Amino acid sequence: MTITAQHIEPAAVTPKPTVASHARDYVARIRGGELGALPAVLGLVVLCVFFGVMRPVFFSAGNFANLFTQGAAVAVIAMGMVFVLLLGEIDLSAGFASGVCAAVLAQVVAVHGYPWYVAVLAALATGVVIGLVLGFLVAKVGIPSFVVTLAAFLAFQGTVLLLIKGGTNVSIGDEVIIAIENRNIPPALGWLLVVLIAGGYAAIQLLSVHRRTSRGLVTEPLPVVLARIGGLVAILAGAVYFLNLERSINPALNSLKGVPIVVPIIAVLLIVWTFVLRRTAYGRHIYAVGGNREAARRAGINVDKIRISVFVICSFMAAIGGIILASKSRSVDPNTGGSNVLLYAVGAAVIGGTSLFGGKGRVLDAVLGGAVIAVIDNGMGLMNLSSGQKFVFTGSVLLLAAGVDALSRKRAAATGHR
Amino acid sequence: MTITAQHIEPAAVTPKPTVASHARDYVARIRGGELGALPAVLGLVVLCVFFGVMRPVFFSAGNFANLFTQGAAVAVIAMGMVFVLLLGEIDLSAGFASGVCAAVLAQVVAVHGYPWYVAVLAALATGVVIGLVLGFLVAKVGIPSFVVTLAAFLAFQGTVLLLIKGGTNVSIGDEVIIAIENRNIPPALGWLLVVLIAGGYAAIQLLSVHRRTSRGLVTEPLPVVLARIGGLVAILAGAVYFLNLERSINPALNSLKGVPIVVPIIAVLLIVWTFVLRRTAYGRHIYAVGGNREAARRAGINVDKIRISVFVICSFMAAIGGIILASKSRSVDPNTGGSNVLLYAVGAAVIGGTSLFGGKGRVLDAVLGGAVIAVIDNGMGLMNLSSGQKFVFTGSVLLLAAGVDALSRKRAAATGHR
Amino acid sequence: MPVCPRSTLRRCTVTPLLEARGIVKRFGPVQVLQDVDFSVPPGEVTAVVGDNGAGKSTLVKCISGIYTSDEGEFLFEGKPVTIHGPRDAAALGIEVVYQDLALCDNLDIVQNMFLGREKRSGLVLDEPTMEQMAAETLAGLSVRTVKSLRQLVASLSGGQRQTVAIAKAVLWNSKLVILDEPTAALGVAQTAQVLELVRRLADNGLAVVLISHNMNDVFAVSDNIAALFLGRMVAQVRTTDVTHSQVVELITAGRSGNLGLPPAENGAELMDPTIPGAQQ
Amino acid sequence: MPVCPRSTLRRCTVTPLLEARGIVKRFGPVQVLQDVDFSVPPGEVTAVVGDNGAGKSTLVKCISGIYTSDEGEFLFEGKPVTIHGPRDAAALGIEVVYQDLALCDNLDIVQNMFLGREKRSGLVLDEPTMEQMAAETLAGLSVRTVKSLRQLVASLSGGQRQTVAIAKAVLWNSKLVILDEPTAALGVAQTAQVLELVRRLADNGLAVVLISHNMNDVFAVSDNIAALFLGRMVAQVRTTDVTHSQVVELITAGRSGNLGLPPAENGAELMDPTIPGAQQ
Amino acid sequence: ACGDDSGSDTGSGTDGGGKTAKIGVILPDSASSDRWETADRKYLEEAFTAAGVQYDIQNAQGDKNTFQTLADQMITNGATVLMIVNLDSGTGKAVLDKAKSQGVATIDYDRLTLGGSAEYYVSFDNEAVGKLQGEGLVKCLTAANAQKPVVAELNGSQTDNNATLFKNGYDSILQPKYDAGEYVKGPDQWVPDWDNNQAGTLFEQMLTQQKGKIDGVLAANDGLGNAVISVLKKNNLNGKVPVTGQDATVQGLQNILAGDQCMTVYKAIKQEADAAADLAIGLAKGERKSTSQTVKDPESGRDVPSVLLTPVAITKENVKDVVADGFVTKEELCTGSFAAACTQAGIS
Ligand SMILES: Nc1ncnc2c1ncn2[C@@H]1O[C@H](COP(=O)(O)OP(=O)(O)OP(=O)(O)O)[C@@H](O)[C@H]1O
Ligand SMILES: Nc1ncnc2c1ncn2[C@@H]1O[C@H](COP(=O)(O)OP(=O)(O)OP(=O)(O)O)[C@@H](O)[C@H]1O
Ligand SMILES: [Mg+2]
Ligand SMILES: [Mg+2]
Repeated sequence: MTITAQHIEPAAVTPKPTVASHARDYVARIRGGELGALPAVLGLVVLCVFFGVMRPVFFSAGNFANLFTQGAAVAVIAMGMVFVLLLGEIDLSAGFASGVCAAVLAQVVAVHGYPWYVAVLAALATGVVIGLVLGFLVAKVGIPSFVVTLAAFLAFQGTVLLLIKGGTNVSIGDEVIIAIENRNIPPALGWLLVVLIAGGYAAIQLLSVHRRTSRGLVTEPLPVVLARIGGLVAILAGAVYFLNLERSINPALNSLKGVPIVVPIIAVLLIVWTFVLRRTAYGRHIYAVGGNREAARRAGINVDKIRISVFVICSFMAAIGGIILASKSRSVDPNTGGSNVLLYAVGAAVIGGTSLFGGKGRVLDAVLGGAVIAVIDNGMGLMNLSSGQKFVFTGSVLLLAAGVDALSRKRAAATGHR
Repeated sequence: MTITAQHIEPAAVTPKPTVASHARDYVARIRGGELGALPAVLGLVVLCVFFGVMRPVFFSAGNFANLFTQGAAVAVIAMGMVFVLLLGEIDLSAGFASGVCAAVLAQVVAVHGYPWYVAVLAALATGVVIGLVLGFLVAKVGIPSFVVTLAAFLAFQGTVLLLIKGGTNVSIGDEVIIAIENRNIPPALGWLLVVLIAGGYAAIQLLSVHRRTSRGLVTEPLPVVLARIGGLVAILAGAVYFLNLERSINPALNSLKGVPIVVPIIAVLLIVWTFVLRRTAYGRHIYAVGGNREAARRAGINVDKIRISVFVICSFMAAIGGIILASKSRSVDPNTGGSNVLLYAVGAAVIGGTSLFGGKGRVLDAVLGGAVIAVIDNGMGLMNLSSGQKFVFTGSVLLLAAGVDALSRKRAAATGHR
Repeated sequence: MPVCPRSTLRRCTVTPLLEARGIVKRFGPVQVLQDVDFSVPPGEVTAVVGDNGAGKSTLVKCISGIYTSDEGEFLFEGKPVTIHGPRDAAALGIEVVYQDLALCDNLDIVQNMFLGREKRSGLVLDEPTMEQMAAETLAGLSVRTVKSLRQLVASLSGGQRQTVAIAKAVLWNSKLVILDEPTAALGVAQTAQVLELVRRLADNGLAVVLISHNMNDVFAVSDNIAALFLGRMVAQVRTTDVTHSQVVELITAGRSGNLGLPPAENGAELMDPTIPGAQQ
Repeated sequence: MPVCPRSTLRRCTVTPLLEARGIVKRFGPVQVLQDVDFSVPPGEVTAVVGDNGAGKSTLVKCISGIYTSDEGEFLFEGKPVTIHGPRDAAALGIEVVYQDLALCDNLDIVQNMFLGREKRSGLVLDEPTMEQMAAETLAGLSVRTVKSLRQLVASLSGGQRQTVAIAKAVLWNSKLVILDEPTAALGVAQTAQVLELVRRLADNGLAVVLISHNMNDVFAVSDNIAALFLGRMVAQVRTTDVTHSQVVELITAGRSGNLGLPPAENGAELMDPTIPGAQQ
Repeated sequence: ACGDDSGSDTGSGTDGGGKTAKIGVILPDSASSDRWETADRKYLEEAFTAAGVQYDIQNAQGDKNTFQTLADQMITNGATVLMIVNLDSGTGKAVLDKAKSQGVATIDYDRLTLGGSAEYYVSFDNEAVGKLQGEGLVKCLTAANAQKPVVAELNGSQTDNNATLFKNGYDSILQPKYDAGEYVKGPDQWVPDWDNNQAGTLFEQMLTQQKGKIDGVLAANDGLGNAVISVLKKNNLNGKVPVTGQDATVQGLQNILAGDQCMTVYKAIKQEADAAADLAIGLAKGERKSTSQTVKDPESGRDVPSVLLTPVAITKENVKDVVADGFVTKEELCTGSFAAACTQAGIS
């Protein structure tokens, strides 16, 4: 029984918005500071133009494909990191967790010679177990996540060293694992994927409009929805077209074209996690716990379970990241997942717009931020700079990209928005 | 005019507490979860006992002195980090900022041959400038501190490389700078310091009791205050006595006794910053901004200025840390301030009890947390473990120390406290 | 059959829906609730009154499991229950509007209203249904200034926030609804609507606990009144048996002797007018 | 001499301490304040009334510089001023108790009360003086359940928090005190004390702005009443010239034609009873 | 515009699929040793410039990911010859294979990529380096007339395969002595990331643990050696406990001149760089030069055409050779208090 069912008044709906009113509202929102992904995309465009002008080769098909394979691992780990950050927690160990999982992979596939799927499963399982332990320590024992994962950061570093005896490195020969980062899908399959993804998106969008309209709820005007679908199709088709170009320097020797296998993997992960965050009760609860843990608790949400689960997701994604790293370098060594991987992953999420204080962020942020970092890394590699200059330059460019974002968001604060 | 001056009622004072009621309250508070520094101290004791049992040499006078010189740099950087953390910000660049300052020091004193005080001033000034830039970018431009300092982390890494041309090691020969970590103060001076610090503390405490009593305000019972003073005297005297023991391996060859010079430096920094945080309006405002930035703004606090200032303090302390690092290894190299320095510094602050979300923390936390980390590092160095084992072990011990803290604080949450 | 905590309760023979016995709550050295007995009959509005800091909200939080009480026990429908958290309370059919509201600022109105009990179709959230239900409930509470149900609650006015919190609590099938100062931030029309809602809930057989500082509201809707004074329950009486001024006396002095109520169990001590000052 | 915004104001010849002219405030596409005129005479209590979400708190925040208004201007003591933030407001002598209180939960009562204006002796904070002054002020506001002035405000009850916020605002030498629903969470005695304080402040020559949903309080202490309706200022009248029901009508319908008040400038549109529903 | 210091940046206009000869070089890091940035880069640049080929020298800063990105980018940028100092064989192999598949010629510089496909391998023998260190320490201990000396070992980063090779080298000298009871094996630890600061702490703890009874230290390079010497100085033991090193850095040589360090290993990097540059320039011009030596890849069994150079042990007596070689200059070395020692050591 809904107590209030008695006094139903006409549902509180706004007048049906038109395309014009929608556009007006959109401009007002932009001017009011609700920018969404705009600044990150803008920063990305600026960076691309900059590098493209400095080094025309930046815009070659080969380099475009490189961008994906170079940025894949960080983007995947960053996607998992978003979940942890959404709760206002942090996982410093994600980098080396990917190292541990990669080491397990290497042990199983290279040292013990099991087939690749056993190894992949073992690596993923390792990730889940790591996440469970971290989550338990944070949620149940109550140690701050920074300390738990700092300890794990150290411990995992050691674990990799112990797993890969004495600090040699283990080569991975398995063709399937190597393919992830080093092979491409046939051009035709690439086009099929475009059709599938774009079609699915269009179906979901149109269905939702239909369901809302039939209930008399406010919907976006149809042309706006169609425009959005069109935009997605254009981006996907453009990317696939570009990736399907021949990019071998020496085509006679070795033809190289098609979408790198890792791209559809990232796309699937992005879609799945976006779905989980935006369309399931579990995702809603993550936002709630991140926004106001006490309110979530009072609403009957099992806060501990949510907290543990995000660490599991993060470590699971780290495991996938580890597999990608192993695939990329065809080997695993004690430094896999080390050095900048962690900071880049957190940085990717934060640059994309995820808050370190919880409650705000999207999986797409991680991918966009990961793209920013990949472009900087990639472009920087095209310049002839000394290490020192390169570090300084990378830092400055990163700052610049974030500055664009910050300055455009500053209006938001001025107008009372967050 | 105080509007309410008209209806003065007898000030709302609690009945004068006695020693017994005080003790009762203390026990109730402890059981209710207000533990203060207790868990960190407890963790420290447990660690010391553990290492002392495993390696009896851990308790030698020489090792005791080592603890101070080994942990000094991290503790100093952590002290500065506390200020940044108090605002809920983070400074990932503090480690390499100390490297940059150390490189400046090395340039000025070793390469250009200026006297030590010029070099030290230059290093400190560099720290201040770094802090100003970081603070400006965070507070005025509005880029999240994680991103700003991640960019700075990269840029400073490059700056060190550029300053120390291409990655050589610059030896530091200046005796004054080397003395900081490598020489001791005469035993008599050590005792004088004990008298000065204990005397000052006693004077301030008793004066405060006197002033409050004379106004009819609640005070702690005198015996409690005296006990606290006595406790401090005992700790100081014990430490100085121990450090004044002969600890040379070959006393005939080379007498080695007295408090290492870096210890009074840390003591002074600890006292000054504690004073600033607890006894000045500026310190109060830091807590206010960290606790509720909007409330602080509405109370008329210049939030931007506070935010910039903490970055200045943090980088300034990083500069001191850099000087200590340079003094310790008598040289500066591109890795100075790198590897674990940053994570250890943040970890020290957090282990001590400083919150990453702002508003909660003390400078003493940094020193206690720094001590925990120094003890782990020191004790671990006495064990003959492989790198892998050592990493794993360090991580586990860190977790254990934090676990003691967390479990004892868990009661607090259960009883409704924070 | 439960013991009758206050002999003056008329309907004592009816099993109270919720009964609290000897509840004690301490925060470290501070004792906030001392030996509180309290009973909530079904189908009635029980008002809890008391001065600022008397312990009303603490009592509510003990009932809903936000705090665990240090001593004492709760009976729900005559059976002893232990409530370890809000989820246990919700499982028993207890809904609470807290004084400090506890909304997630980063979620919108609909998301907040259905938090923890989202409607789904299959795995997926059923947004249209939730939005429709939310709109209906809010319309019934005279909220007319909310621009959009998809507005973040962070941008709502004080009264709008409060309405959302109330709407959230009454959306569900519950047996006991506790409202901690629900009308504090509400306008005239909205207050009237909420009081009407409270009355209607009780008339539908639910037990309602209403905390309020507004004596007019208390007398307008409540069936019986429980008065807290410095953490002690000094009286629980039928509303019709007392006057405004007697209740105010109970709130401010802990007793109202002329009514013929026996002094509270610890009345002698509590009545000492110097105690409040000394306890400050 | 300022223009007299509403011809019905008796004391119009006195320069208002604060005058707002044509204030407009938008949040993105949402217009919350539309062309608001408002004047606050010194030595009087000006009540601001309006439905939930009418824009009262937004108006206050525009005055105190929390928000910058998109259009319009403020005159203070007859001179145009721009207020860029709370510090500017404080410098002019404006003190505000916000509806959402804005206390630092990690600081104790005394620290909160003196936040931003700490008493010092030399460099050092003068804690004893502050503690004493805080104790005196709180005692004057009938707060008797606070255990210690060194308690963190996080652990205070709703009413105690509100009292701290009020005490904080009246500690200082100011010319204008704005209180946004100051008595919402207060008990009977505390409410009476605060109303008395409000009256005394005005009698001491200060200008006081009081926002309240409680008509009894409004009529008890205010000298004139300003009514907001859906972001428009529909009337500012002398309290003695209107009745309860007229004010309630102003709040809920935007006009009260039988009083003889001219309809608000945009009254024709505002009075359309279908608009509120349509604007939801 | 971006502060190019290589002066060889004309390639950006002519990136049409490797028609212009262009050589890409990836150095491993700048933390483990000074040599990459101070010596190798300099000598390679000199050689390439002299030959008039385009080049691009980058440093991976110890990061595998960066390493691969750099390789990708060099190939994209049109390099026809790729010369790498691998961080590990796995990444190295990945890079070499990818380059080969694109028709880019490759050289293993300093470190052999196991199972790799490089055209040439140019290096010093790392185990030989270790051996020199071991022999040097033995010589110094003998000179100090130490009886049953306790020897502490401070190895490089356990994650660096070269550190393992060095260790193999010096352990092959020291282990027999331990086994024979001539020497006593003291603490033996790895230094994470070759970090000098951590090395200092580690050695201080070794000294504490041994209650000061350490008579010789095998430090894997000059940086670690200097960290050890710092601790020794604090305890006034410097000069009394022999310490080894590697790389002949200014700091190491100064420590040798001061008598605090017993020896270092000088790898005539110029020779190595010149040899490698020569091969690379040849490849870039389409010639395949022949080498006198080969090294057998233990993994694939392939005989890799190689140029192997011999390291030299440097003690106080032959410091002057390093200066004469132009590896360090007198100005760098003989600053301040070292001027006298320089003269004494015959450096003019
Ligand atoms: N976590 C806590 N720690 C210490 N004291 C607390 C804590 N929470 C509440 N108190 C104290 O307990 C007393 C009762 O608080 P409570 O919130 O129950 O009062 P209340 O009756 O709801 O008052 P109000 O009418 O102002 O809302 C107050 O004096 C308050 O200061
Ligand atoms: N930051 C914001 N973004 C969007 N809308 C806002 C924002 N702040 C306030 N509003 C809207 O402005 C309107 C006025 O809010 P305001 O807080 O001024 O109301 P109020 O008159 O104080 O109401 P109450 O009596 O409930 O406190 C409300 O409808 C609210 O939803
Ligand atoms: Mg309450
Ligand atoms: Mg309001």
